[in-house]
Amino acid sequence: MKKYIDDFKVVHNERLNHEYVILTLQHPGRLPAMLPGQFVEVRVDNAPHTFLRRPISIHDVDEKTNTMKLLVQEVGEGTRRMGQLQAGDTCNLVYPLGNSFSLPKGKRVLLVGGGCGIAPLLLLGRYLKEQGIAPRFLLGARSKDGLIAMEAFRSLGEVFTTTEDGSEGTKGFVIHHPVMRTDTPEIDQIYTCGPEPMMKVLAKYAAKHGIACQVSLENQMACGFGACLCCVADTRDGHKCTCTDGPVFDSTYLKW
Amino acid sequence: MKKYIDDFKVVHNERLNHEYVILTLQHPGRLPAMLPGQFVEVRVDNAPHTFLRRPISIHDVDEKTNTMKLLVQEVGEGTRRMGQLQAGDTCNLVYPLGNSFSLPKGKRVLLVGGGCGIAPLLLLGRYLKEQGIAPRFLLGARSKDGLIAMEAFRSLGEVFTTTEDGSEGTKGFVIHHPVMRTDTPEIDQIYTCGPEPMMKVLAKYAAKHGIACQVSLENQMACGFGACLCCVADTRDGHKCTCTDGPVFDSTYLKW
Amino acid sequence: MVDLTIDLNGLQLKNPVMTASGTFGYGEEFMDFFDISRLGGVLVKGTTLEHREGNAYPRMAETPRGMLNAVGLQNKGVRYFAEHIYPRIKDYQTNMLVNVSGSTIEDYVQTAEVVNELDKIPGIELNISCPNVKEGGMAFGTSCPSAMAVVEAVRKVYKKHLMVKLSPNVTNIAEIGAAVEGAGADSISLINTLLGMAIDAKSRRPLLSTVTGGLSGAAVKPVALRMVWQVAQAVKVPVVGMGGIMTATDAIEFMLAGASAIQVGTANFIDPCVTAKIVDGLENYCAEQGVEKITDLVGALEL
Amino acid sequence: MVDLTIDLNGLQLKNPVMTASGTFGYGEEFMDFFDISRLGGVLVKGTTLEHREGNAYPRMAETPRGMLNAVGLQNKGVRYFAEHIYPRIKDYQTNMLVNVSGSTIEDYVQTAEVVNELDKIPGIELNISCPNVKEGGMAFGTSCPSAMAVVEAVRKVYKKHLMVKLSPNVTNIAEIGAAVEGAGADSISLINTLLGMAIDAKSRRPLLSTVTGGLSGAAVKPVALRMVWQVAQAVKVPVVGMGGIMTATDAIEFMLAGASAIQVGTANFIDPCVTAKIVDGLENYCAEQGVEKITDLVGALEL
Ligand SMILES: Cc1cc2nc3c(=O)[nH]c(=O)nc-3n(C[C@H](O)[C@H](O)[C@H](O)COP(=O)(O)OP(=O)(O)OC[C@H]3O[C@@H](n4cnc5c(N)ncnc54)[C@H](O)[C@@H]3O)c2cc1C
Ligand SMILES: Cc1cc2nc3c(=O)[nH]c(=O)nc-3n(C[C@H](O)[C@H](O)[C@H](O)COP(=O)(O)OP(=O)(O)OC[C@H]3O[C@@H](n4cnc5c(N)ncnc54)[C@H](O)[C@@H]3O)c2cc1C
Ligand SMILES: Cc1cc2nc3c(=O)[nH]c(=O)nc-3n(C[C@H](O)[C@H](O)[C@H](O)COP(=O)(O)O)c2cc1C
Ligand SMILES: Cc1cc2nc3c(=O)[nH]c(=O)nc-3n(C[C@H](O)[C@H](O)[C@H](O)COP(=O)(O)O)c2cc1C
Ligand code: FES
Ligand code: FES
Repeated sequence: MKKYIDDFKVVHNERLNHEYVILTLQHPGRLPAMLPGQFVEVRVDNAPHTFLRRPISIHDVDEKTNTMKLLVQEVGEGTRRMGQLQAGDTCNLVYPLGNSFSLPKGKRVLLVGGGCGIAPLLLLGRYLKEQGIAPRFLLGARSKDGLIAMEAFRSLGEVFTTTEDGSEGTKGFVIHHPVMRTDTPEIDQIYTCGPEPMMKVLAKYAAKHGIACQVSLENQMACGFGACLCCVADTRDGHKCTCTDGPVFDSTYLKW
Repeated sequence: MKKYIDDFKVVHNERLNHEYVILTLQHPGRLPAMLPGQFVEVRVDNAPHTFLRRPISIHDVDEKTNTMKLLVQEVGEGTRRMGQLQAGDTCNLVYPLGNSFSLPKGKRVLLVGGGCGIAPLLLLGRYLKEQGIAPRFLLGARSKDGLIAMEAFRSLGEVFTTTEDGSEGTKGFVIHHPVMRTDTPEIDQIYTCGPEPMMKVLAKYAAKHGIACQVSLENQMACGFGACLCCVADTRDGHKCTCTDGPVFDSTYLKW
Repeated sequence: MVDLTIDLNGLQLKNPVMTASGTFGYGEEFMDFFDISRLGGVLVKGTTLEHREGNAYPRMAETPRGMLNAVGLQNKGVRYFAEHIYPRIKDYQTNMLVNVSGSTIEDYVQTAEVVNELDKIPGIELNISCPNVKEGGMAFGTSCPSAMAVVEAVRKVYKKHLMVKLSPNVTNIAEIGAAVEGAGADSISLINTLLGMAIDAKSRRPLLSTVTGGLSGAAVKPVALRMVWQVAQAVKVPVVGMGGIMTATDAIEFMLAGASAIQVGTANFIDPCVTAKIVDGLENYCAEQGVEKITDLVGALEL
Repeated sequence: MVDLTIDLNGLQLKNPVMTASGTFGYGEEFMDFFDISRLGGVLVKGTTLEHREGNAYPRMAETPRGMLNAVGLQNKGVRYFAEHIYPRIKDYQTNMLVNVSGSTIEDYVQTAEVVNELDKIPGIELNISCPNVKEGGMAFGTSCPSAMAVVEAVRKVYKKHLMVKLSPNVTNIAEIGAAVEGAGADSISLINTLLGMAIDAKSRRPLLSTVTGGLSGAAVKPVALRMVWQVAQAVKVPVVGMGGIMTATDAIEFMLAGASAIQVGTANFIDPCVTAKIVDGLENYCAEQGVEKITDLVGALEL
């Protein structure tokens, strides 16, 4: 897919809570096609400690308004600066980057996310729905406050939740949710993005139950488009770049 | 004089033209005494290319409101960032730094400034007036647009101007102004701050006419308070720090 | 019209702007962003005799206006390059130079021999300065005898432009520059990365799998500029300067210090179009300053 | 309560935070900002046998998250120090250490002899690494024999704590560290500044009167950390780490890499209270991480 570098206009900054915002960014012209699972590299301006761009998943896309959404968790200076962007500001992106989630093996899909890893699952859900596949979401967080952007997910399909403290949904980790705790889970395909330990548990679970599983990895990226070879994941074919061969990998392809 | 480090509140940013602003900064408590010719070291936040603080002269002081004014010329990233500060923002200063202009040798004083070098002359003028000495200002610029903050100077005393293109005042450099072009200039003391070539011409002129002359120097400063020894000027006593022994020097003390 | 062309000891560049090895892939990754035929040259990825997997993850850590990398010369080996990649890139309208690395002199020689047969590759850059491999690499570039040995050996088999890339992790860079010139280098490029390290205070672990890695980016510019200046004074062959070049102004500083051409590395990650902007910026600078030929800037520092 | 004390091979520090020579004057300049008795130690300005005017103006240039200086050891000489400055500072409630420099071994020896007589000065830091002087300085610190020669000579006449400060401008820092340990150093501090250069593209002139100068500040941290780690593994005497420390987290990284204490230089210019904040930050980190004695952090990097 052709890659671009453009100044987007921030048209909205929706603050979800003290650590999450959703930025709506408008393309100056016509937004090119983008696939679920792809990401952008954000140039962070006015940030003395942020030298490189920051990779952020494409959370949602609206072709009618030529906008895309980014769901950003503020963890350091770069993401905090993004959280401070205001309508009217400019945001320079390199995009769209990476491969994408691919069509499911079967109609019964479960999209499992934790933390900011829920970001790419919204666009994926929308895409699946357009393909006539009803997405079901399983979203986990430490507590109720961490379950964000729920309405958007609910508008696309069924949403299950878990919280570690039990303040909402099932108490525990995503793996403890009833939808997974049967001997014959009604799942053909898992898509997951979130903390690595969570994804590893899911990959193991999927393997055990013969479920297909696509995971979206994070990695330390310097470029995001295949130029630096910094971002490798260990696969059955050796080192592969998370930014070009990924971020989405079949879980069985990874040396986990 | 005791030095401080404090967060000031920006209460006003007056834009004079495309390259000059006057910032009004309010002390969180009671502003300590500050002398004309002293300067502050401004910490520039959110500026990737600005590692060190930036020295800026104290332009004016208002003890009643515990505010000081800085006249800033935008020449690079640091000063441009200062020019973007808005009411409500915070600005961290180390202050007050440097020695100060000292009392004149005689009552007939002329305060000569060019560019952002006019900045310390306003506070000096106010100070002299309080001492019963009528300040006369001679301010030079490339053209009319460069003659800024004139009303403030006029409120304190007589103001002469020169512009290189003749668009206001006498055409030429400050040295070409009639007040200086007599055989017996009615000047006992020159105070000057501005481009070094200008100050050197004035120092020579002063020497020729037996006029006392205090010059305020700029220099590359890393600290501003005597810790790094980077900012030396060549004096009759060897290298002296512009930030502690200066910025104000008697022109005859310098090896010019 | 400003004349931006450079004759790099026989290698003709349409302008002094090249891309640094390991930061520009094989050029293909940048085609979407701009026309790479606008460049004076492209240094392709570090290439070794055999396939190398490179180091384990994590390989990158950000530092104050710089980054550390520990890629460790991941590549598919020179024969794969010759068979599969060369055909794809050989007709790019710029100088495609191969950056050659090895663990032994024999490795370097054999790799260079393979590249020597590739018609459209006008030169190699001998990387005797990679800090990210256990054997060879930087070790060759940190003493005069070993630097000379590898350059002499490759010189015997390699007939086209031989650029030698120096390590900055040395006491006396001018000495090494003079040694490789004596051993037959056609030009000298520098700097490779400075050996550095980063630690995560919370987990108390190194941020790179290899503990130490190579520092690049804006942070290293002052050191790079100094070394380019020192080497340019010590040798007669042209010098290619790099290390922290982010803008056209940076590039001009390197040329004033004595570089005949420059390479841009880390900056490509932040702005994939940066090299095209630098070409424009050089032209504008020359036009503004009344410089007719950019070669007039080389070593034009006024002391 | 966290135990922040450090026994630096006999030199008792109330905490590991010291200030780097040439960046903290004689401590007096900071008294308005905070109580310097909170510090583990203060390294006073580089001191030489005779009065030195230092280099011509300009002496400073800002670089990406760093700065170059070319002060060149301006000071009034050790006898002036002993007579006029020592009486003013001798009763500060912290370790006041004198940073000693020279052009010849004899200079170093004589300077150390004078300082040896000053009761309240518990040690010196031998600066064999100043890049900003024409003779001596860095030259001593860039080869093992010369480094050993100066340390051995000073060791003979200097009876108290002898810290030796290394230059980072070398191929093999571990080797030099081991050499000065063998020659009698009680502790080893590093890094001094990296040799760098800056140019004004417009005027085509160097930004420093000396053309090259010493690079310090955040930009050098990765290189400094790597060198501290390498030296800490090569020697048994305690290592004092510095180079780009701006925060308590940076300081902890140096301790994890093997530094028993740290020095803060350039950061003092940006925040004159930074060292007090680092002391607080070390204490908080230890409290949060359940570290009872800060010495537990020294070399605690997990590989
Ligand atoms: C393909 C991809 C997609 C991503 N999508 C999103 C998203 O949609 N929303 C979102 O909020 N975040 C996303 N991230 C993570 C995001 O890139 C990091 O949080 C961000 O780079 C941190 O930058 P910072 O300057 O705020 O923090 P820093 O100050 O750089 O670091 C703060 C903390 O985050 C860690 N960190 C820094 N960079 C990364 C990284 N690349 N991967 C993992 N940890 C890192 C650091 O080790 C440190 O502990 C994604 C990452 C990748 C690789
Ligand atoms: C004692 C003192 C008082 C000053 N008072 C004022 C004032 O009241 N108002 C005002 O606008 N400016 C004043 N200055 C100048 C001001 O400090 C510089 O313009 C500022 O540091 C430039 O920072 P920057 O980041 O905007 O530019 P940079 O990007 O750092 O530099 C832009 C250009 O300015 C030059 N420059 C940078 N720093 C200095 C410096 N310290 N001295 C001279 N040239 C420099 C650079 O060489 C470059 O050409 C004063 C300087 C000193 C030493
Ligand atoms: C990710 C990365 C990979 C690199 N790989 C190589 C390499 O394979 N061969 C080589 O000679 N230099 C390599 N380098 C060094 C660069 O070519 C260059 O010398 C260095 O980065 C300094 O330039 P810069 O500051 O502009 O990046 C690499 C640098 C980076 C950042
Ligand atoms: C302005 C300045 C002056 C210095 N003078 C000396 C000196 O006299 N003696 C010395 O050993 N080191 C001197 N140094 C080096 C520092 O002590 C320190 O080693 C170096 O700056 C790295 O630490 P930093 O990055 O925290 O500044 C000086 C550094 C600066 C910036
Ligand atoms: S981040 Fe550069 S190759 Fe993936
Ligand atoms: S600026 Fe540091 S001593 Fe003057």
